[in-house]
Amino acid sequence: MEQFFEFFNENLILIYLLIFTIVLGFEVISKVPTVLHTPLMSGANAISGVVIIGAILLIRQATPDDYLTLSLGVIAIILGMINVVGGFAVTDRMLEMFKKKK
Amino acid sequence: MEQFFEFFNENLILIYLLIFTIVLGFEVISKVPTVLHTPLMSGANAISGVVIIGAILLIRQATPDDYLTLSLGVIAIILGMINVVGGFAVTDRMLEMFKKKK
Amino acid sequence: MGFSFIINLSYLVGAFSFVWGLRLLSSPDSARRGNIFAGIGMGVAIVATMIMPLVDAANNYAWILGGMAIGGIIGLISARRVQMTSMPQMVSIFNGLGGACAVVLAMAELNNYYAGINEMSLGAVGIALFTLFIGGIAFTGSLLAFAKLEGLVWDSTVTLPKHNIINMILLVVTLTLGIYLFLNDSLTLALVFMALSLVYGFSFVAPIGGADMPVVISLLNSFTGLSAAAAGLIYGNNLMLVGGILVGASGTILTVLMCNAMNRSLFNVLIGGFGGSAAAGKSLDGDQVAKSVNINDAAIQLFYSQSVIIVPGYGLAVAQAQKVCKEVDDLLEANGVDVKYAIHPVAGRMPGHMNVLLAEADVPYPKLLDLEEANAALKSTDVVVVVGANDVVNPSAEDDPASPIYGMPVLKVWDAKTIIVLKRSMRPGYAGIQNPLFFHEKNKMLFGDAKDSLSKLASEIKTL
Amino acid sequence: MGFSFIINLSYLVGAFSFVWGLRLLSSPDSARRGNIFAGIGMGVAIVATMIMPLVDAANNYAWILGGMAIGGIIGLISARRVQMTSMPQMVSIFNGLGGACAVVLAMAELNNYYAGINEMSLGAVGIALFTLFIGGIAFTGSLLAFAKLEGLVWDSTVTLPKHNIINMILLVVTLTLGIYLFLNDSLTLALVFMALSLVYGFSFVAPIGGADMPVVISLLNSFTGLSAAAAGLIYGNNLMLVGGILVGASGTILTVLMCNAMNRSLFNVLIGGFGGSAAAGKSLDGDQVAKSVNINDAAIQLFYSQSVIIVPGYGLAVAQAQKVCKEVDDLLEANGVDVKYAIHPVAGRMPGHMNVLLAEADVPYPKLLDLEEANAALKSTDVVVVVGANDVVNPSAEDDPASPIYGMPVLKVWDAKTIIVLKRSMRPGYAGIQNPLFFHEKNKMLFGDAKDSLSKLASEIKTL
Amino acid sequence: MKLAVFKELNDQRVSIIPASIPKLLALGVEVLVEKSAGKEAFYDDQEYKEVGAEIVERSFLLSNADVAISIHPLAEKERSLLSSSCLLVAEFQPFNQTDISQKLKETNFQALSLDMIPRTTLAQSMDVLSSMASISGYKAVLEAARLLPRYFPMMITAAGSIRPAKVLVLGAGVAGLQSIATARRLGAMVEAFDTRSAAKEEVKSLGAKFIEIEGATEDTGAGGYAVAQSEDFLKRQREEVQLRASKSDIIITTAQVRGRKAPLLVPTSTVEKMKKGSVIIDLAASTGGNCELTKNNELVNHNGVFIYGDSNLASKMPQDASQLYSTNLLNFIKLFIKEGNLQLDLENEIIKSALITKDAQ
Amino acid sequence: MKLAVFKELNDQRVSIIPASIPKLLALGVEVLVEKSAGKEAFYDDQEYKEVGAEIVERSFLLSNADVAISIHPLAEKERSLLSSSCLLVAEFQPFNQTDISQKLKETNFQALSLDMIPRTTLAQSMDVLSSMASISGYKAVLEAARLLPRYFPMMITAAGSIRPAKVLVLGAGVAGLQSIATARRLGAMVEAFDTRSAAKEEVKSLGAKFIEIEGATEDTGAGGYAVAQSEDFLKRQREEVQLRASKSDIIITTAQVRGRKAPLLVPTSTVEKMKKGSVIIDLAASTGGNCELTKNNELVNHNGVFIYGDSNLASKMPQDASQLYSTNLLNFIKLFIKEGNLQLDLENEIIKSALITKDAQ
Ligand SMILES: NC(=O)c1ccc[n+]([C@@H]2O[C@H](COP(=O)([O-])OP(=O)(O)OC[C@H]3O[C@@H](n4cnc5c(N)ncnc54)[C@H](OP(=O)(O)O)[C@@H]3O)[C@@H](O)[C@H]2O)c1
Ligand SMILES: NC(=O)c1ccc[n+]([C@@H]2O[C@H](COP(=O)([O-])OP(=O)(O)OC[C@H]3O[C@@H](n4cnc5c(N)ncnc54)[C@H](OP(=O)(O)O)[C@@H]3O)[C@@H](O)[C@H]2O)c1
Ligand SMILES: NC(=O)c1ccc[n+]([C@@H]2O[C@H](COP(=O)([O-])OP(=O)(O)OC[C@H]3O[C@@H](n4cnc5c(N)ncnc54)[C@H](O)[C@@H]3O)[C@@H](O)[C@H]2O)c1
Ligand SMILES: NC(=O)c1ccc[n+]([C@@H]2O[C@H](COP(=O)([O-])OP(=O)(O)OC[C@H]3O[C@@H](n4cnc5c(N)ncnc54)[C@H](O)[C@@H]3O)[C@@H](O)[C@H]2O)c1
Repeated sequence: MEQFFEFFNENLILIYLLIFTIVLGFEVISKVPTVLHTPLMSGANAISGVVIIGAILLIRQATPDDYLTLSLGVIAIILGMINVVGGFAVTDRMLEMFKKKK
Repeated sequence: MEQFFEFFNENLILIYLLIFTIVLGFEVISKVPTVLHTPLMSGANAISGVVIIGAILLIRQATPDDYLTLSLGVIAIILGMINVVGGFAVTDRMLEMFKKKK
Repeated sequence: MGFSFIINLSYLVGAFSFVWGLRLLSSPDSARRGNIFAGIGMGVAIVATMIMPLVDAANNYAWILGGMAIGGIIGLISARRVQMTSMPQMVSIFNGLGGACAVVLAMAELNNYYAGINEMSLGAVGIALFTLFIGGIAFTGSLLAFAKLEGLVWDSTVTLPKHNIINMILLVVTLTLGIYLFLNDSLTLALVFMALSLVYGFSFVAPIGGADMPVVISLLNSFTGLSAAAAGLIYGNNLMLVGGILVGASGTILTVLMCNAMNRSLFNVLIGGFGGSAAAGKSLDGDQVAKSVNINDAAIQLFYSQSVIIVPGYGLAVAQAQKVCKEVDDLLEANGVDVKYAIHPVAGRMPGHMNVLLAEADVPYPKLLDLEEANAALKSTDVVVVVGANDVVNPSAEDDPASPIYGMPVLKVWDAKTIIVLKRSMRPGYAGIQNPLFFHEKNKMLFGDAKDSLSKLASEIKTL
Repeated sequence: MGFSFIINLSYLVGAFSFVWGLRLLSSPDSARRGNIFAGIGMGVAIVATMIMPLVDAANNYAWILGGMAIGGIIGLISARRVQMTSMPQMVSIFNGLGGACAVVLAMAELNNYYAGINEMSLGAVGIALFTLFIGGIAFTGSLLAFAKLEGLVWDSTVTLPKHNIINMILLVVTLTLGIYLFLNDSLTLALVFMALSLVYGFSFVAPIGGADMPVVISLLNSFTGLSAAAAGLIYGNNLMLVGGILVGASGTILTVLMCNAMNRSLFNVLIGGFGGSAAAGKSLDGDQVAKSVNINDAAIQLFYSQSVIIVPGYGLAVAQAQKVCKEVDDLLEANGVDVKYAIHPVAGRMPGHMNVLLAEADVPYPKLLDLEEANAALKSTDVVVVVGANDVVNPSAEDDPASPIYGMPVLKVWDAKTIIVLKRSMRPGYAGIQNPLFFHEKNKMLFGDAKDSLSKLASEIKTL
Repeated sequence: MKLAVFKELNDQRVSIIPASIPKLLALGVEVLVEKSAGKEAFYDDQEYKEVGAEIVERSFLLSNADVAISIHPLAEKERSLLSSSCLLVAEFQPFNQTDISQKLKETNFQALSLDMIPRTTLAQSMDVLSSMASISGYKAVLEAARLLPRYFPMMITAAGSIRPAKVLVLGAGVAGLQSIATARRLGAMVEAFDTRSAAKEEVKSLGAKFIEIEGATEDTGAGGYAVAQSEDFLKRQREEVQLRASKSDIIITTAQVRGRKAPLLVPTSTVEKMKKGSVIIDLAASTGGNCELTKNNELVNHNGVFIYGDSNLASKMPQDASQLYSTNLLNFIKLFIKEGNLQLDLENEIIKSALITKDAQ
Repeated sequence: MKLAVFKELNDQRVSIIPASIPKLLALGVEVLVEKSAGKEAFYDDQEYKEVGAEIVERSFLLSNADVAISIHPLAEKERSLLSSSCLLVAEFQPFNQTDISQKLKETNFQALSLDMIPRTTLAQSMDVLSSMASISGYKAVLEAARLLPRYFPMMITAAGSIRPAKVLVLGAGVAGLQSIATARRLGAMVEAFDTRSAAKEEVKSLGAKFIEIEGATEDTGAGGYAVAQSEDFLKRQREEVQLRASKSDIIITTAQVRGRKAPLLVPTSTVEKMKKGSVIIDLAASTGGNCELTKNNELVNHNGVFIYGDSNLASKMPQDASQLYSTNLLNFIKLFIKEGNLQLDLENEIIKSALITKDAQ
């Protein structure tokens, strides 16, 4: 318990930030028209590709002869990159439909 | 400049928090129907009465014979309390109108 | 550790309640809950501040509780007593007091610092000065806004010639002094700085028209928020910081929204001058003034009433607004409002003109009241909406023997609780005579093409 | 100091761009900008991560750039190639890969930890296990969702008897293992834990109906977000944390919204079972299936088309939907869509029935096309909306000599690009014969009372 | 005081209906009604009796009336039978019967002409011209629809498509406006024209199309009435009308100018441009007609185009027409009969206008 | 092959209008049209000639026709002048003229009866009953509005308020529905009744009120036609109608049962309960009328209530009526004239129904 209290008190601002981020996540989406559900899902999915940053860090910190880590890292990078690039690109294609006429 | 960088790097999460708070402030309000403008203004005003916390801290930290600080503090508390209590009460009265019929 | 956890948690709860409360406040259904939610959060935060452990603190609880009791009672009573119509004034004065509170705090801290009681970093001094400045503007500005709304001052008397230039100079002088104070300590000069800020707040609001006051109050409200946030920085208090910033941000965006709703830009409002005339109305005999109402107030009045009577006139026909009119009717009926139509025999330009129109819009016959039925029903009607009618609702026909229509039976719309007249201007109707109804105390004008106004009303009602 | 400021600032910009991008994404006008905005933020963040100073780092840029190039190209090409109709599948698979990425990362970190290469706090181990679990579910769940949407698997074949109970047991086993791993180090068990998570993800999605897949994808998307956030905690990376949490929160709320739009609860969807039948349609001759369309897809199709032809029939009259129909027309016209009405000579139940109705709704005469004009115009029409008509749009009249109406001229709505039929059921019309149009590949059914459907369409179009 | 209600000789209407009698009696007068005065308007003598009127022979009326009420003025011969103190109330049409007030004054009668009530807002409840014009306008369309061998509304049917009838309304006064409204109701496409500038807005307020012809003369002092137009303008108007007429199925003309012959808007050449089976209803027939071929109260068939002139169509809807007339009259009578006595207040704007036997004139 | 278009003797319509001639010629036939056949429907002989028809005398027609086309059947005397190979096309009404097919068969004629075309979706483009009934329904309202001494729409005017007319429509077939639509357009309040259960929805689909009377008999095998009702039901119906009638200004009756006398829905007692000036239009007049007092093609005034019976109102709108009729006929003729030859395909559902001189019968 004490540990938890300590963690809480020490990371107070981070916790504020997390809670506010959650509220913001809710708030931003809560009034979206149904037609945008799919593109929005797709856009959010692309953002979740931010996990690729972890993969970059993993490789950068790996020793150059740690081939296991490096290979895992590269796989992670490939997967993450597909998610990021594909995600944004596919969202963009979906949203092309929304171009205002004239 | 260095000072600023230092401040920035040290208070990074606080800055995230502030920026997210600002975005949240925008976001929460941005789709409000015009009929709610006045009650919302009033509610926000009541929240700005949070400054009273400063007044409490001022008095609590003052030495008991520092009458100047104490008086200033009491004035601040009175002003702040009017803002808080009056603010919430008046907002509530305005919002009574919105009670759904039946 | 555990106790400070509780304090921190309380603050977190407070901050969250502010955010969530504001969120709830922005939808009519949940607004009241939101207000209560934020209020409870505030209460939790105040209690937490009272009991939080402070090293070497004298606490002085008696002073605090005394002050809180006095302030609380004053706040509660004035909130209870205020007339519904004076709400904006009340908000303004409350806001001013919040600003004043920040000013007092900052001054006290600075004083303690100059007196050597406290220590303050350079940043903290700067922040205190900022608090002083912005809180001061919020304070006096709000007071003047209050006075204007209460009709205690005339717009003209508080405006100096070349007021905007004077304001600019005042601002520059004040800010220069602020920078000087940032670098040099001086209690006297700090007091002067405070005084200048207060004067500037006054002078800033002075040229802005009375009708624009709500916008100004909203802006000053966000100033108070910022000053609270700044004070939060001084005290290293997260809740003040977050709450203040939140109010600062939402107040700013709200100000912009209010300007948009009036079809003006914020700049336009603040530069003032012509702002005053926007809703001042046109005068009859040079002294009477017709009040105008904006779409959202009209919508809310209609939506929350029990019974509405619509009085169509030639203007409805000209605007071809019959279908939108029916739409508004349907929307209101869907919310349980009883809507009827009062048809004056000579409304329009041919016998049965209104009947033709309303039949086109499929208004069922039983909703139509003729003159006698209508005059009986009007007495117990909450809101009358006069849509492009004029002569047929002219009270001169009743009470002004000199009027060319004296003796003609008219629709006594003034028997209803409130009247809203939709027309484009103050121009007279077919008979070419002035209509004192427009200046009736119960009446508000909704200027604009009837079709336009009604469709705006419809979309507004849909948001409720 | 200055350099790390730039890195920090880049991350801040990245985080802000995610928030703001999502915000822009939630309104049709700005959605595209929002996506680009978030994409740029992501780019900035990736570059910052590449160049940020790391103590003792080997960097291994070649590996990184190589991986990025491969992934980028695959992503880009598949995004380009995918058919418009297969978008949801694509999103699903992308999302699965994101989850897989998180799984790989967590596994690598755990491996390094178990191998003694890295140090990890107990909390970090817990977080890595969480990442493994939730990322694993997102991975396999998304793959199965993809397969279901592509029609690669039948709903029934992937459901075991008592599937929900099996799922429950699997979940408990996995979680228990997770807790054990939290307290005891074991690479083998960690791999088993990963495998179990992957199996659970598969099994979790298995019983859910094909039509509910979008909801599931959205939920899995928020899982991926959470796993990214958890990975962010491992690496102490603010941006991953904030971005992941943001996606987690908005994904969750989006999932709920999607369920609401389908008039179902999330629980209901996840328990699955009957979900599959919701949009399966009714079959003719036991094998043909009529596709149904939901209101928002119909609205968007209409809104973004160039030309629309409305075919009114007896159902329009029965529903008395003529005025709402005109409202939809007006809304579309206001957006530059060309709207016409195709009047079949025998539509309705008396000669000129449709004329009477449309005149009542004030549809101008020039908007009405008779049979010949309509059949000419239909060829270049984007969307045909058949409102309660049936016999008059029956292709049997053209191509089925056995049909009792063979030889009657009908409206060839199938010449248009897409067809939407509004009616309440699959019941036949006056002539009492089946209508193959409903099973036409271009056709979608919008079931429900015509007035109801049209007014829902109208409100949906207004939000666009 | 005895109020005498005469039976109309060439009109189905009656000036006072039973429902108005009690309100008249409340003014302190006796009401004598001629036998079967209301018969053709579907008001029986019995109904009159029930509400307190006395049913009498015409001769009795003539010799006893203090106020003689009728729609059409009594003939000179009958007038001579009245006591000269008798107040005459009827539509004397002094603008068309220019010698009437002279004649009446010679015989010392006082006469209130209903058609001289000013067209002001205040007087509208007494304005028989408005109520009757409104009926005429409505009836004109029904008459046209009856004569037209075609449908009014558009019909897309299995036996082919019928395009909507086109109606052209010339003169958008009260009658014209009501025609517009009625024709639109029946599904026709309507265009209208008038010289008064206010008419444009009024026509549009009924959803019809207004035809613009530049250069109309207007006189705001004419009390809302139109004034005569220059020959040049009328020529241009006729050209424009001809253009529209050839595309129209129905023309309804109502254009009148007070105290003058009705303007000629549809010459024979225009009629000849019209399609076979088309119909012209001329409500200005009594003042000469807006169509050259109009014969008052007659149906003319000119090469397959029907021209029907009738300025008194209201009499074809006698029940409602009488009801409205009676209410108008009642409102008017209240102005000058107070507590059983005649009180002709010459200061009153309405009385002043209606009294066509003032000394000044 | 010569197609003969006869002039109608007691009808303003014509069976074929000039616009249809080219399409007939395209079928490979010659078209002979009787002199001034279309005159009363506003189609001149000149127009027929221009599109390629031959204008001839009736006697010439009789001796040369291969297909004799008319709306009303030719009289027996004239029929005898035709060659017996001539195909007769007209409305023979075999359900009412029960001996007609016998007589025709005796003289070896083949005859297609237009009123026997089935009421199916496919046949609708040939269904003259529908097009004519639709016109009758429309005209019935116009006729009623002309006869009614009151306004249809509600009017709140300075001379008092006029309540909207109430219209009761009995029988909501094609004619009834069109009456409902037209009366509603004019601003009346409309209620309707029919025995067919589908009629309820149909009436409501036009925005009118449907009167519910329980217990109607229905026969889905009757091809959409109503069947005779039990005496008990008819009694209850009459009671309900009486109740409504006393509040109605107008009753339009269209109730017919194939092959029987029209049901009696409005007995004299009901008429006597109605207000003075009310109007009854009886479109079932030719089969005896739905109203007891109906006289076919006559206007009866019963105590101030007008009863007008006319089953052939379509002929009062001859131009459009002929156009629709002609299109229907053209569509029908295409069924059995192919490349200039007569091809009576007895397998065809429509021909089979319309051919009243089949051997089987
Ligand atoms: N019923 C008849 O038979 C008949 C015939 C002839 C004359 N009149 C006379 O007409 C008058 C009728 O009275 P009323 O009250 O119906 O009409 P009114 O007194 O003429 O007033 C109509 C009002 O509508 C307003 N208006 C015009 N267009 C508008 C638009 N597009 N949107 C909003 N407002 C619009 C005008 O004010 P703004 O310009 O400021 O917008 C005007 O003041 C009476 O005086 C009556 O005597 C009646
Ligand atoms: N024009 C005439 O003179 C006339 C006269 C008599 C008969 N007919 C015949 O009527 C037919 C007309 O064709 P049509 O296409 O207009 O009509 P239809 O073929 O009768 O089809 C009407 C369709 O509307 C749907 N519907 C009914 N109520 C509805 C509601 N409230 N909301 C949505 N849909 C509703 C029904 O399907 P659900 O039940 O599934 O909703 C029905 O399939 C032809 O067969 C024609 O021959 C015409
Ligand atoms: N105050 C009231 O309440 C009231 C009531 C009824 C009518 N009015 C007014 O009285 C006036 C007369 O109405 P009315 O119906 O008795 O008019 P009217 O019968 O005298 O004339 C009919 C119409 O013909 C038009 N006209 C004349 N010459 C024409 C020409 N050459 N071409 C085309 N049109 C021509 C006139 O402008 C008028 O609109 C109108 O202004 C009307 O608004 C006022
Ligand atoms: N398939 C098609 O395209 C098509 C076209 C036109 C008509 N129809 C159908 O043909 C049928 C007959 O139509 P119609 O207009 O020729 O009918 P009709 O002239 O034979 O009869 C008129 C109406 O009177 C009604 N009626 C009979 N007895 C009654 C009673 N006692 N009380 C009240 N009402 C009574 C009938 O139900 C009918 O609706 C209808 O079902 C109609 O829908 C079909």
